[in-house]
Amino acid sequence: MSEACKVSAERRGDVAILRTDGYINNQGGEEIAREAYAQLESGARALVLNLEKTRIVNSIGISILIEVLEKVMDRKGMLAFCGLTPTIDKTFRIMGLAQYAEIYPTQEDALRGVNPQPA
Amino acid sequence: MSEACKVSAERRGDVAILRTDGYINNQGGEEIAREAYAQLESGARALVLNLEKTRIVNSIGISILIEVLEKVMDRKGMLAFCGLTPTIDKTFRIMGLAQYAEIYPTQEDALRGVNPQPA
Amino acid sequence: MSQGGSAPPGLAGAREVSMTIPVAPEMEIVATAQAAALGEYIAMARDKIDEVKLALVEACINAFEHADCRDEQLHLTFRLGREPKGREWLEVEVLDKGRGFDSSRVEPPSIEKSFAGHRKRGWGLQIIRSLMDEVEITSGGGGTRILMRKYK
Amino acid sequence: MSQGGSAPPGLAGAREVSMTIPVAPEMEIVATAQAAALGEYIAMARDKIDEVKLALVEACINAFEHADCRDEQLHLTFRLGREPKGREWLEVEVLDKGRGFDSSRVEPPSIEKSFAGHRKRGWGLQIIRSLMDEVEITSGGGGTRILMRKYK
Ligand SMILES: Nc1ncnc2c1ncn2[C@@H]1O[C@H](COP(=O)(O)OP(=O)(O)O)[C@@H](O)[C@H]1O
Ligand SMILES: Nc1ncnc2c1ncn2[C@@H]1O[C@H](COP(=O)(O)OP(=O)(O)O)[C@@H](O)[C@H]1O
Repeated sequence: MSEACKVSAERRGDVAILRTDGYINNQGGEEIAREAYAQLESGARALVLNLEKTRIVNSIGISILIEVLEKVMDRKGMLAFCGLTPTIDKTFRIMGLAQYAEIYPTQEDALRGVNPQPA
Repeated sequence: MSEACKVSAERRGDVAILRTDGYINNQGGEEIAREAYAQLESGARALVLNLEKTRIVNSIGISILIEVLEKVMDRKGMLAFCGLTPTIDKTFRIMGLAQYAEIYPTQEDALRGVNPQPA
Repeated sequence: MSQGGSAPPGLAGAREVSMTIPVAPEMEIVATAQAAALGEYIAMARDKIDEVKLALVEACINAFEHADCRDEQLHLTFRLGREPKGREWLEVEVLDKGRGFDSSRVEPPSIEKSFAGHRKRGWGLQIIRSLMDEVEITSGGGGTRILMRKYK
Repeated sequence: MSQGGSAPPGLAGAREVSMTIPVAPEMEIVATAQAAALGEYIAMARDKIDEVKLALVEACINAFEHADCRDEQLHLTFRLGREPKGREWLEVEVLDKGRGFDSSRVEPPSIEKSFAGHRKRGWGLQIIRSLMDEVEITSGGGGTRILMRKYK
């Protein structure tokens, strides 16, 4: 199915950038969680979730993102989102995700946000 | 309605370039015909129809394009199409339009086609 | 709700599209194509269309997950209308012939409760109510009907 | 035609979406959104989806123009299936409860006839037959049913 979510990861020091492409439903959320946990296990301190290529999500998918957020907070790490459509942004705010994770317009902004000292 | 076809025209000497944007149904076809006839009246010898921004047509719209083609042929003029999607291209060939009007990939090709001598 | 009074003559009943989708994974995405097409038909802004699509996805997956539909189908109706001398709207009705539920007894979710408990879910109705301008839920033994409207 | 035998268990009847659209201008475009969504669902190539969309447009406008539908509606059914051990397909059925016609008596069009005569029309069925892989037309006093199939 064309909407199945693909997740790719890139590591820059202790920051992991996860890029999604497609529908974030339960499978999409689990795909993201799997990759996020692998990155945390291998020492990532901050996760940047770039949702630029995702135009639709559902609340099951987002609930899995809340689990990821919780795990990151348990480890005193950071989670930042970027590339949200206005509707996904609004939905994250409705759910209060924006109080615990930062939301940035672009990936560059997000990287600066999780990594304030010059790289 | 978002699909309503817009037609814009540009004149280069005795060649008129008509660009469509949207659905070529009866209204869209009539819009094109109106502009095409105005160009012929004011001395255009060749018409280039750039359909780059049209993703869907119907047979009523195309039947109006056949009328335009007929009028152009009556005046010993030329009609060239460019920017067709593979499906619109196929449909024009099914209808035999391709035997009487040239079909080019790009506008540049079409302009060269109707204007073989250096401009 | 009434049809917009401004439909041209000869278009009586012309502003309603109904469809039936199977209870199956990702069929909610297929349904959103219809919402988008009708939103575009009235030239609704893209972000508003996206909001309708997301609300529709939530209504569909609720029925898929919770309703246990006897007919294994979801019945959708899309209506276009206009307030008297007012704004145009797109209305989406999602009807399932499932077990029904009492929406007044659904506890509102919060992210803090999500963190504390193991249940991160429970956001669907909240999202629907926040993204749409008007929402009406009717539920009982015959099933559930969610009627939601977005103004252009 | 039978449902593809390869649908996962629990998806019985899961591969059919039906919809009703009003007889009204540009509703054929709204209908194509559904064909596209289902084509994408089985990852059909974009050009093939475009061909299904154009054939569907032609079937719809034929019914709008010629059928004089009693119920002022068009009934569409989209089916996904697979040949035994074979290719997947998308099938579109367009049903009108109109006056019907005898498709065997429709004269094939040609561009030369178009030039000669004043009638440039008459291309719809030809386009449908050329763009789809299989086409079946059943028509009578009860209306017209066009069943068309495209392989992935
Ligand atoms: N169509 C439906 N049929 C039956 N029960 C429903 C339906 N929609 C919602 N519910 C009930 O309302 C509850 C809250 O729904 P919702 O806010 O969407 O959250 P979630 O689906 O994540 O539980 C569900 O857990 C379910 O018990
Ligand atoms: N759904 C229909 N109901 C009644 N008559 C139809 C229908 N579809 C096609 N026809 C008849 O078949 C003829 C040929 O149709 P078509 O090839 O689409 O060309 P056109 O619509 O341009 O005439 C029509 O002119 C009409 O008489």
